[in-house]
Amino acid sequence: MSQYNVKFEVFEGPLDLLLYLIKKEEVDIYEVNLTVLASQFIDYVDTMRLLDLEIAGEFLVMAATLMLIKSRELLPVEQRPEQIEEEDGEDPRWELIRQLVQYKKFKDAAAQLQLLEAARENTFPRQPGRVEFEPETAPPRISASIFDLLNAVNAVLKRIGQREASTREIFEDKWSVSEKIEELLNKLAREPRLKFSDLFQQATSRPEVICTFLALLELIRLKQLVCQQGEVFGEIEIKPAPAPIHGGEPHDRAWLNAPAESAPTPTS
Amino acid sequence: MELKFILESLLFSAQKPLSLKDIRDALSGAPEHAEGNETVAAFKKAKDEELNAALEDLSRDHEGAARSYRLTCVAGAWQFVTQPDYAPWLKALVGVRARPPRLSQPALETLAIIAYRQPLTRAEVEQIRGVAVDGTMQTLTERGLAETVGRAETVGRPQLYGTTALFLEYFGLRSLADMPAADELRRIVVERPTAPVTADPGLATVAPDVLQEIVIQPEAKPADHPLAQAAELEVNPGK
Amino acid sequence: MELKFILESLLFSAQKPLSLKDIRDALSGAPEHAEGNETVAAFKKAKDEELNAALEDLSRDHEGAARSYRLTCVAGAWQFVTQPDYAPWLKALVGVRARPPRLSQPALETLAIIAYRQPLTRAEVEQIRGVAVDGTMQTLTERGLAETVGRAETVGRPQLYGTTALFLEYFGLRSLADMPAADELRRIVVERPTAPVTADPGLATVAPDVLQEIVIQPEAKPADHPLAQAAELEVNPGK
Repeated sequence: MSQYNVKFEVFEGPLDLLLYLIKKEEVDIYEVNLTVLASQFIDYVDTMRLLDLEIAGEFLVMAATLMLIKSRELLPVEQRPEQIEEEDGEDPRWELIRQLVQYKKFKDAAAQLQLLEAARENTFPRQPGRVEFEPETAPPRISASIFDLLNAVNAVLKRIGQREASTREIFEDKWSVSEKIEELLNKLAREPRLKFSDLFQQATSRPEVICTFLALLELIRLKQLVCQQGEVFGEIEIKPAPAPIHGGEPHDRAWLNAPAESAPTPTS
Repeated sequence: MELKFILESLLFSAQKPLSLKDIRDALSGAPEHAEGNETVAAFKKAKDEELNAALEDLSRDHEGAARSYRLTCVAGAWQFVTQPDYAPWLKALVGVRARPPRLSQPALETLAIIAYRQPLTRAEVEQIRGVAVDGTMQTLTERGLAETVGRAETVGRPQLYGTTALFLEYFGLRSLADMPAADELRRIVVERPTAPVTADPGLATVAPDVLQEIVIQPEAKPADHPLAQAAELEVNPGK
Repeated sequence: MELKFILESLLFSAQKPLSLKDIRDALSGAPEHAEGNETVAAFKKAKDEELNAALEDLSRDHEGAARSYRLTCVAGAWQFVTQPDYAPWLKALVGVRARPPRLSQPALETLAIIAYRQPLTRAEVEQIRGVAVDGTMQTLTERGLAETVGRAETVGRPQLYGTTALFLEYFGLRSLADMPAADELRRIVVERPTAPVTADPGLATVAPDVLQEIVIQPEAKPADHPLAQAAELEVNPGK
């Protein structure tokens, strides 16, 4: 029983069933023998009825129309009510064909849409990653920013030290920035390149680290030193800045407590 | 520097389909990023006709190159897409995209009728399909493929239905005019009816004269075809 | 179906540069999406030499076509990019990213504390800095430099903060252990208590209350020490 049910459900409506029957006959809609078509259709509806299947109203209406066409076709030619056209303004045969042709048109269009639907499913848009442009003045990505960070650390530590100094030991100011500047320049005179991490190797206390660091920052500020990072994750190297075209400011030299002629010379 | 290559670079880098407005905005905004560059400034105020011509030209270029991708225009917005043949690899690369379930046969038929004949009432759809369409109409409106677009000036002022912009997008159509014509149908119409066919002209399905025209001029050119005209209605261009 | 066009479609649709491995994965995964399709199966195990040859071929194709984009290979990964000439329009299209403002001194200090002491709570940061850090914490999380990495096993289960991968990138660090002078700084802090505190030096998770506690109870045993507990948290070992 369910087998038949499935079979009948395939048809979307009476027009669909008619198109199916026409297709089965392998004839054009315009060439179809309406009398035969009507018989086949009514047979189907009768089968449905016999199987006690629920028959949609549309099928019954169509069956009635087809019965009318069939009965008329069965009359001898001279007895057919040709004038029915003028009276009703409609010939049920052509009305049916018109409906079928129209329905077929949309069924075909639906099939086209289905193809488009499937194609669309398999069409992938180009969705490139966002194009990124480096801002005109890029935020420093290399050495400088790391100093910022370190500077911040030291600032914090210094503050803690001050906060706790009152309850603990007295802060012994053993190092000064200027001493460290001197030390740094001396080191650089011996070695043209210093590793950043080596600078703090010998430091024994927080104040010393801070002083060394501040000395480094000061020398960078005074353009005596440059820090370079060969690659993104590379070791930071410290080396003397290239000599200014017209020599250094005497004031700077004096401050550095170093004779002008022994000032670091550029090495590359 | 050719306009079409500028447009190509834009479309190539865009993360979404670009409308004419998007393109105009990029052209007018570019001089800001290239001060003193006269070439960039020259394209600042390209006219829509120039843009459209360049886009069509570009689209033909890529069609002709027959590579794995092409330039499409869907619902008025341009985008580079891959050819469907490469779907298996792209699915493997980017993962299967979530798509709503495919439309059922009744839904597709109903949608086709609405698309070609819009605006029309539900009763008119039912007359063409020969069955009630309550359920499918609801599905279509719920999925945003069809919508009410007004009321008919007839008894009861029934609601009129039309397709949405999503409809175009869903099927990858540029516009309603771009819908595939049911060519096969035209070939079927070979026999001239022995008697003139008439029908109640009140039925907005308008098919009777359509049928006549088809029958009388089976060689009618696609452009003259009533179907094509129907498709050009553009009753709802704003959507 | 030519291999180079398959590769082209992949590169065309990819959101990021594709390595040979990415491409191999897509080729081997594709048959799953095209059952019974022999063409798709045929490319399943394309050899690296074939892939490289096809990619080179493809690259030459596009070089020859001299369009607004080309195929490039950077660090072993392939990607379509637009020609630099078109930058002004692309900048106008995507809207050039506004330069993120440099980090303020409070933000840097907060970040430094998070970096050297992570994971830790906001309250702990505030204790170290001696001021409220709501605003700076928000700035740091919004800019993707810090993030919540779990919750502390203390009253109220406050959120713990840590630094992100972007933090490392921003400062050009390979890992947290690579932070400058980190050892010295850590040593200075933990050297304060008279009783030595042992903790995983890699974690640098000295809680601020630890400092205080150290001062008040210098004889605290290592095992009971909050620092040891904090070090065991390992809330975000993946980072």
